[in-house]
Amino acid sequence: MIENGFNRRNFLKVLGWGGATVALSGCGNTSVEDGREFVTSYAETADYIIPSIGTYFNSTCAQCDAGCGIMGRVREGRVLKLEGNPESPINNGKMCGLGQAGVQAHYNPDRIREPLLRNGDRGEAITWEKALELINEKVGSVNPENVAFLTGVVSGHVKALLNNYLDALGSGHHYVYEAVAPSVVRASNKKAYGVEMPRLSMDKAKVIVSFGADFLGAWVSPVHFSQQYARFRKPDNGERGVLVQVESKMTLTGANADRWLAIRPGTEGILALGLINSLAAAGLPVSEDVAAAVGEYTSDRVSKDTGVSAEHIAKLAALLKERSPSLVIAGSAAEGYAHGSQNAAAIALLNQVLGNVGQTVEAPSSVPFPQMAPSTGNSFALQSLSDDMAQDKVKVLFSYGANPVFTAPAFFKLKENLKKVPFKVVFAHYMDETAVEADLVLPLNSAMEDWATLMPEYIAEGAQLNIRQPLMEKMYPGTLGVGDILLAMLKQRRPDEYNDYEDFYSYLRSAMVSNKDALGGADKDDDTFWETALSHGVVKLVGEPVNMTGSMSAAALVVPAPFAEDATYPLHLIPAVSASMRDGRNANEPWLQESPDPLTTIVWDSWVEMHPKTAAKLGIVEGDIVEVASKSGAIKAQAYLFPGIHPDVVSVPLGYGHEAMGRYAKGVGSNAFSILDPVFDNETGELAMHETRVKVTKAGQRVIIVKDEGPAGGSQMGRRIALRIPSNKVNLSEEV
Amino acid sequence: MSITNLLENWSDFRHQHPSEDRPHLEYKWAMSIDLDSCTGCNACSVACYAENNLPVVGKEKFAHGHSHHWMRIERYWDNDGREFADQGAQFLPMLCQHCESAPCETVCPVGATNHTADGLNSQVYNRCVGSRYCNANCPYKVRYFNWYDYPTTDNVWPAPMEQQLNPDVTVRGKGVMEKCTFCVQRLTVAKSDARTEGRLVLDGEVQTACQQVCPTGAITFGNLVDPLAKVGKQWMQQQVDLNKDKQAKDAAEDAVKLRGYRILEELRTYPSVMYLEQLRESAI
Amino acid sequence: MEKDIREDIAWAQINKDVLKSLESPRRIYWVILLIAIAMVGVAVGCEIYQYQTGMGVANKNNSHVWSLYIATFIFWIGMSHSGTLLSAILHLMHADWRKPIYRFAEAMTTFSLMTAGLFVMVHLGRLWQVYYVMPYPNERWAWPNFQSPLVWDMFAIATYLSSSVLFLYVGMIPDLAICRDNIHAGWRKKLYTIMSLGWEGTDRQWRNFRMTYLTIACFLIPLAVSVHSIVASDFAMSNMPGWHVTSFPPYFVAGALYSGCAAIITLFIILRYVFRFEEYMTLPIMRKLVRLTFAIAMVWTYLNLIEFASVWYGHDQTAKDQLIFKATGPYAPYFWAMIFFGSILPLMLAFKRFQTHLPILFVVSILLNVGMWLERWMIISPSFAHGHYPWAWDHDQWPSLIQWGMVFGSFGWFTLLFMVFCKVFPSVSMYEVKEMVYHRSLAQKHKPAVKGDY
Amino acid sequence: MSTRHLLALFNDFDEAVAAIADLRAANIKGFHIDDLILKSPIEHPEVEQVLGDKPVNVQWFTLVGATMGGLLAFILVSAAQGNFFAQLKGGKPIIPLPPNFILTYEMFILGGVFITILGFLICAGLPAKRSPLYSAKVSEDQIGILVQGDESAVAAFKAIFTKHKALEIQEEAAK
Repeated sequence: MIENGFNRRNFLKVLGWGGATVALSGCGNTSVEDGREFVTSYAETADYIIPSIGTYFNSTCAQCDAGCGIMGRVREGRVLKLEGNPESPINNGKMCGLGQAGVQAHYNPDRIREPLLRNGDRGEAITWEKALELINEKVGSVNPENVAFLTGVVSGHVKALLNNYLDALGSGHHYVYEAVAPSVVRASNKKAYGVEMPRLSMDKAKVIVSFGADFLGAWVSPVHFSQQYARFRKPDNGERGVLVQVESKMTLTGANADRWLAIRPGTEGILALGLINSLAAAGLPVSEDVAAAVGEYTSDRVSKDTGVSAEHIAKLAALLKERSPSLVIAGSAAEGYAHGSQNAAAIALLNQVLGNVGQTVEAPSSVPFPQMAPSTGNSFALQSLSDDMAQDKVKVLFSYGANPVFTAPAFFKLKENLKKVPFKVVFAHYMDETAVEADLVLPLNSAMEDWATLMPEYIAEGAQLNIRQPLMEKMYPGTLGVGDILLAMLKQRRPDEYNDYEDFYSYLRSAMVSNKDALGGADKDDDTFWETALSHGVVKLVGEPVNMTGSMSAAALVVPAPFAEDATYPLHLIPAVSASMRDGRNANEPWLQESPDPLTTIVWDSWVEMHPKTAAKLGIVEGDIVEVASKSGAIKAQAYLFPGIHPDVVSVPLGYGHEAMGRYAKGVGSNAFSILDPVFDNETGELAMHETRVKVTKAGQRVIIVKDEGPAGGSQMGRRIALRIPSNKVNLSEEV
Repeated sequence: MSITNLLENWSDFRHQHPSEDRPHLEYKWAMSIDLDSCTGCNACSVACYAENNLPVVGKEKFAHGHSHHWMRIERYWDNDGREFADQGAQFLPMLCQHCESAPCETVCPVGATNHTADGLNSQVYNRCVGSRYCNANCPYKVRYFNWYDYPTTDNVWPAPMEQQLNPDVTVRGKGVMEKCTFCVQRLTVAKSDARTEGRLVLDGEVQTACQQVCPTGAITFGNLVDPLAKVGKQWMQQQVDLNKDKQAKDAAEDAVKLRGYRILEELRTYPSVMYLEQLRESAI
Repeated sequence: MEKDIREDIAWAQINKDVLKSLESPRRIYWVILLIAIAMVGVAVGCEIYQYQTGMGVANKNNSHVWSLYIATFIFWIGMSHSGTLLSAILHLMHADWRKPIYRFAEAMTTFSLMTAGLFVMVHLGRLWQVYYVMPYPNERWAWPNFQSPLVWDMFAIATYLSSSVLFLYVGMIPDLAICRDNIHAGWRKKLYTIMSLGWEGTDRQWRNFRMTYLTIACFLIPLAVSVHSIVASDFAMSNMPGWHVTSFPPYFVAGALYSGCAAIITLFIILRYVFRFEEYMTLPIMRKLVRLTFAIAMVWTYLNLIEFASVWYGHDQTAKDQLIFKATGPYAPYFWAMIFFGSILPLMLAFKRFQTHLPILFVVSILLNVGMWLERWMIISPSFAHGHYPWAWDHDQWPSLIQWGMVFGSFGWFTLLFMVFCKVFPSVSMYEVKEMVYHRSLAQKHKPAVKGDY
Repeated sequence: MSTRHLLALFNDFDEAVAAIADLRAANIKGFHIDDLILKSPIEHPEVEQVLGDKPVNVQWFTLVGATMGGLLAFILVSAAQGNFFAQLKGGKPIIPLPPNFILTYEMFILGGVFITILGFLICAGLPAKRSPLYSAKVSEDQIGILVQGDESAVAAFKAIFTKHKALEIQEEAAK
């Protein structure tokens, strides 16, 4: 499938000279007939380009930060479809819908095609030379202390270049921002196990209890976890794993659970401690400090606090005790409160008590090149940046891989703070909300046109360096890769060091080749090493297993009592992270907009999920436009009645409500980020995403919700369509 | 010539399908979908959009029911009056069932939809006049009509989005019925490659787009005639017989059940897609 | 008792009265014609828009693949059946009261078939490929699918239309000869001369004419029954709940005769007024017609109930759900309106005082047809809204104005054709009225006074 | 010796019948009763009593037409299916009998109707040029009797016609 011994440069040259017209003209395009383009004979192309035969090139997906390997089908110089790269241990040839839509990011009609300089309210096209000169001038004219970089997750050689640039400046700040990230869990894991992201071996677990971790949908590395999940559900011995999901709003993972437990928001830690209590009572050996810490969490009290029935607590405890090893995961629902760290710690304690650490919670491998290890982000970073900007500490701001104007809650006042920054450079694919605010917009290559190396945060086995390579010739000559831009900027600062590199590609190749011994290419010559790496799309590294601790103390563990009722804002708002919309960065890809939300089947809009009981109390029926108001703001959306949500909770999906970005994203739904309250995690200072309290009122209008589900709702009306059977009635081990 | 043909081959012309005595010879493409593995993530549906040039119709047309998801994920609740759907949802990937005795085929006035020798339910776009009788008669409602001329509709494939279109698959104009083809363009290539080498397509050699992408591997696709094919083994193990409208195992009162079934089998459509029932643990 | 027609009416007078209709109708004729043309204009506009944009503008969708076009198609096919009833069945039964009114009923048959045919085309997603449905020899040996009820429809309708046109024409030849003999100038003279084929009323012509007419009449009866049962097969042959009903063919035939009779009442009243046919389209004939309509209404009611009962009594839960949905869901108002207009309202026709009250009959006959139109819609849309597969249910999709415009325009199209026909050809059969008068006067001469109506 | 044609118009059908009976009885040179043509505004089947039983053959056309129509339809449809539809549809046989019977039935009728009309045209001698001896009165309310006989018989014809109150007698030489 993958051609091994060809010369990558030639391929691009072919595309550049002969193939460019092919690449741009496409199939069935009449522009040739119009005389706008030339007909090119295929007779002279390279031997691996056979008309009508697709060739596959490996690369790395850029739709989220999980770092799945992809394999692009290239035909007649155009990338047509992405498949999973079977050689990547993360996704083993599989993909998600979000990843599939990567081609739409590439061919998106709303991409920016040349550098734009602000001129009043308009962007004026300028040349790259001018843009880079401007950057040089602006950066040179301010104190390096006042230069800041805001990025999303960065890793690999781009990160190395970025760090080198910051070094070269002598100062500069790097804020790594992720709007939706398991930051609290990372911190809590660090405390409990000594690593931020331990390896979760779901396939070894017999029971998984997930406290709101949507690992099948949008949590950390969903494609990888989905495969693990499949093996967990159907292992070779036929002992089907049991998934219990504890959360206040059903996620995709919750929808696949054997038992979905609706928990009062914020009481996840109480339930975890209650489970330890029940387990101890059932005879599971626990240390004294733990026993002391959980002593007061009797089943009755826990049931009262959490709303989970004592029966289910008992059953769950029995199940955990009986079937070992198990795996307990703390997800965004547990961490999204002011006491999120405590919740996560209680859950980690449960794992420890169950003896899962070392069994299903395993040590990841160390990374041989720490300078390329991923910098994971959090919302605290944005908050710091925002504060810095408010205090006029930022004179030149670079933004890459983030759209903070969209994802920052209104109380951040980010837009106003940004106005205080005299020169804002945004690296962007689209004119998104942040790019609109920029002084200089630098158009980026799409992930199908770009060179990069990436190191994902969650790696399935060992360590690995993913390679991203162009799958086709650039669509627009006016775009550049982020590596190229950084390299050009470095050339301004450290010309001696970097002037040898013509472009990022040559830098990357030379950096890789010069380290080939460490990259597993000791026995190969340079070209062979490089081409092998490219054709595999992933370089496996040898890393040492990190030491993990599994002995956290329960002494300091205090989980607060459940929330008190709030008469003005009686409901909790859960901003839901859906598998396709995430934080909204892919909202301009129409496949994702048209792909129904798995649980509500709604398309092309946001909605307010609420329990039918809650709706009845408020006199709301499906399709009512409701106003969801918090202390920090209000949004309007259509109401959707949903049997998978706690009656005290309403949920609005994130990622909708763009005011810019492109034709498919703009004006679709409303932005739930904007109304989040300024509540932060006690320990990490992270924004507590689930802490916002809201009131819901009817806005008077009613619409027919645009969704795939028909008037029968989720009912099969007694017809045998989707069937379900108790697992003890089936012998899985006999199945093929 | 034709009369002689009629007389000579009369018994051939009178043979019904599906029948035990006239099995498929080389290929019978079939699928099985494990609902216990399916997580409802929609990857298959998006992959189908990418592979088969399905138009994105936009909110307004979606609201009118003009969507084109050949592979659609249905989500059912089974809370029977309980406060919560506390056993989760039932996700069902619904695609053309490629019925052996397809109700859509008989009613097409122009013969645009046929049963191929490989057991596919094929749709000839060129021939279709758009009477939509096939969809009227499809119990699964998995046929999708081109209500508009999507290639020329705004924002369906705005330049350069049309460059993503798969050249192996036709872009359908208005007034044509379309549906899941089991990625026939991939099957054709695989078959032709195999024929060049003088053999049949091997199991795993060809995958449908939905199967290839599925993160949990819930979808198995293959040649039911091939004794080595996983799909055939699954059908066999689950005792689902392609040629029956009522499976013998359903009448048996065994303690251990087999979970293979076909949807609306009682309508005698003989679907080529077997579903495996979703499982739920009773201990919790 | 009141007579169907005056026996002493002079034959020359008959000629004169009828021929007058070809030349000087009341002014309202032109008003009707203009309105009809305007209505056709609406439909043409809708079709052009739909043709260019795609079927989506009709507000159908993947659940509701069929809608008003097919409902109206069946409606018009149904309308056509009463022409056959009056001319063929009553001809075989020697019910001579049919004679003054069968000609326009036959014309109605022809024109409603022509209207129905349009709906098949308008319904197609690719109208420009409509010829694929016809069996024509071609180098690819590509034939239509003869298994499809739509192809049976095509055959049946083509047969029915051509047979009806021939029947209408053959039956008109003696009258065309009269026109030829009495109109002496212009294109009409040429037209009638050519069309009357040189008819002279010789005994040989009459002899063969009678046999031909009888034979075709015999053919037309089973043909008419087969046409509507084949249309019923479009539904009964499919597996949609609510369609897959054994009693559909007779039910459709009864419905067809019913709506046709109601339409004849309407047109009777219009023609009687517009062309001053009071002497021929008399109230006693109307009374017979109304009684016939009433009887058929009751047959239809029975079959309707039988259909519901068999669904209700059967084991097919899906069909049962569908029936309940029809009666209680969003289509309930239309469903009950159909029951009211189709089964309750015709009870009025049983009362003698209404049987000849033309204004009331005019309104009632139109309402009966509204009921029958609703029946067709109630067969189609609720089944699509609530079929086998709950996920694909769609209770919200309503036909767009484009569809309504086309339905509206079809009435204009029909009226236009019909009115033009009545102006160009004698809409009352002169020679048969003469026969009627002749035989009645013979009977008068040779028998004691006949009691009661015929 | 030339043949002459005469057309007599009668107001009353009974008189016309009586005239025919007289003609039949009288032995007029060159006149044969089979050549007599009765023209009437409506059909008078009763004339058979005086004109003799004249066979009608349209129904044989019908029989042939209907049989041919049905047979051809079945063969056409089956041959088309057998030669084109190598692929099954809905699991039904390639040549499914019930649908073919329906089409056979329709074409049986269509063939019957078409050939009947053809038969009618042939048997009734239509289309034809109107004979010169024709009166528009015949299409209104009068009965015409067209006879043909020897020149010498004209007087005899006229006598009989006048006797039966013929309203008008037209006379013209045949060519």
